[in-house]
Amino acid sequence: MSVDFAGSELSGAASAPDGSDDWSVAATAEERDDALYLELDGWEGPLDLLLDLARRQKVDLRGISILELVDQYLTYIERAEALRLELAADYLVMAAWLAYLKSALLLPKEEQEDPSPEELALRLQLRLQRLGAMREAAARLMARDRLGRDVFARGAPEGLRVDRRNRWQCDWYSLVQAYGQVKARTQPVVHLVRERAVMTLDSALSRVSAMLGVNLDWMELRDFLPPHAEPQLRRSALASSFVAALELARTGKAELAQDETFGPLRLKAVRA
Amino acid sequence: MSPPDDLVRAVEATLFAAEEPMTAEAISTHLGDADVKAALAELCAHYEGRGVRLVERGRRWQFQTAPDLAHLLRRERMDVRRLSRAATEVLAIVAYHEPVSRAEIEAIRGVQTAKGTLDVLLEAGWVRVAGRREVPGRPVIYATTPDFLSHFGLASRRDLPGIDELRAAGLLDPVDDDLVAEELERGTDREPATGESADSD
Amino acid sequence: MSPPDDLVRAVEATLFAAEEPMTAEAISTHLGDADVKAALAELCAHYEGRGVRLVERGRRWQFQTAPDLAHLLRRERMDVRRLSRAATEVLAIVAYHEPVSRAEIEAIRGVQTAKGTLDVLLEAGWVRVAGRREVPGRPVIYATTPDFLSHFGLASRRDLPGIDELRAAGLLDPVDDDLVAEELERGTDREPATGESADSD
Repeated sequence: MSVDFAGSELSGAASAPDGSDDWSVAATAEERDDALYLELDGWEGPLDLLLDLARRQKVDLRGISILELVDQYLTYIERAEALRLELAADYLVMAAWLAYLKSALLLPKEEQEDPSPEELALRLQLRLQRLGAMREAAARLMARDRLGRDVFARGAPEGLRVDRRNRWQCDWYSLVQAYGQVKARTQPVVHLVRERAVMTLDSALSRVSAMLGVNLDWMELRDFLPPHAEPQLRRSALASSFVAALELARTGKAELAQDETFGPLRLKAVRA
Repeated sequence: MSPPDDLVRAVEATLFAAEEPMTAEAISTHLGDADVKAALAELCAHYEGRGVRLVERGRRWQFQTAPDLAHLLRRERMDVRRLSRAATEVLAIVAYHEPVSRAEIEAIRGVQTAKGTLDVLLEAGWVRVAGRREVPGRPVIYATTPDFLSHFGLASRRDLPGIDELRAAGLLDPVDDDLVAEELERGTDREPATGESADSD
Repeated sequence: MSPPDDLVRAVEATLFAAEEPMTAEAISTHLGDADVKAALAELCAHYEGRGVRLVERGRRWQFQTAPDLAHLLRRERMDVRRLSRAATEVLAIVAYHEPVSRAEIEAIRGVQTAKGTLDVLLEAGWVRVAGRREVPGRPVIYATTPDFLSHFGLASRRDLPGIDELRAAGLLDPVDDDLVAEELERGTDREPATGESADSD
């Protein structure tokens, strides 16, 4: 738990609780024998114990003496330790803090650091008030007329049932259109492959060898292509003519030369 | 009206909270052997004409809703919903090809048909089970109903436009592929829940 | 007394038959969008002083037995679960501070809250998860439910015992030490000697 709070002596103005404080009066504070105070299971942590100790001062929580509270808590811890009772770490951390706070409260004011002991004390007091208020609120809540304990709903309600029914809608046009789309979708599909302008490898081979036969010098590959072909045919002719050139070189009918990478590819007939 | 006395109030609350009808004796025992007859009579008279009655059934007393308001306990709510694309197609196929089995519907549509799709058409009252086809597996076959004809304003199924008329109206033109793919997605069994309700309103 | 009109009777029958408390809107919807406000007011007045009451809890209406008859109706079998002290405290903190995170609950109680404690309240249907707080870590925050109001007989959270006084005293402010420091300053400014008025209202 956090230990960012502590207490200070604020009880100088021992408050006289006014009427509006009813809720914070310790309704559950029980008169208990001191001996019972060593029942460790009785408290849910040190704040709970502090609240109980504070209520034993029998004043409004706003008027409690923090110094007295600190002393009571420390006494409690000491007695528990003397009896070798197992103490949760929370309780010891709180004890250490309260001991520090007590010394701070007793020191001259000038030597105080920030936050001041008075502020720390106020925080502790506020926390106790908050917890006390919630404990009181819980008790009042539980004491209300509760459904199923003090007041009762109808034992055997008939129940309300709403049956949802659908009214479907569709019109003539949607119906006929849907059928048309089913028919259109499932019509046999005919794939047409359009004729494309290509130069086959065979025709490229005969064209390149024929042209090589009438030329003695090196010729660039592109000179073998049909001069006025449309781009698509020209690409096809280039590919076919290239393969034809490789074929002629492989069969020893032509020589191939290329001066640089991606440079023009040149062909020359091999004279036997 | 004078306010009810404590015994009347106690009997009223006891019967209200009771999980089962109670005999006068049981009420009396519950309330420390008080004589509850007069209280029951007074309550009966008080609730006469209200939305709730105190009634005696086989010597047991209970509150119940006034008989004329029984319809409030069970209400019907009509939701108007548009037929989904898939259901419209199936309905059209049944109308054009009836009687037709589910397998045949699927063959014509070219996609699987969710069970819910036919259920919707049965619920709408436009399609009925027309028996079984006498082939192996004896599949259920479906046909349209008189309600179908009247809803779509048809004198008979012959009023449905023929294939030639559909073609003339441009309804047989191939549709955009993406659109078809989308329609197919919606129509398949993979999404039976949304397939039916996706385009309902 | 004039006999109740049809709408009053219908609202009466509907609420008697309902298994759950109903909002005025739900009653209205059930009765074909009738305006039920006046009918509810008339029924409230009619059942005033009877063994059964019409009450509003968190904007939902329900009939229930009159609280002063509790001693006659209490059953051997307690429907109400006994809550541990920790659970009652947590419930009160949620109700008075909602929405509230677990860390905030723990800051008020000064002890860790066992997971089971909140679970008990969630299971009872009195507390619900009300989202997450948009701060680092996005902690889950808790709030009470309409069933909480029904169970504890509260028309709304404003009916929580002493909530106005607690708020005025600053005891429902967020747990924040900087705020405390501020309060202290304000307090000491006005009454520098005592600091007693830190809980100024």
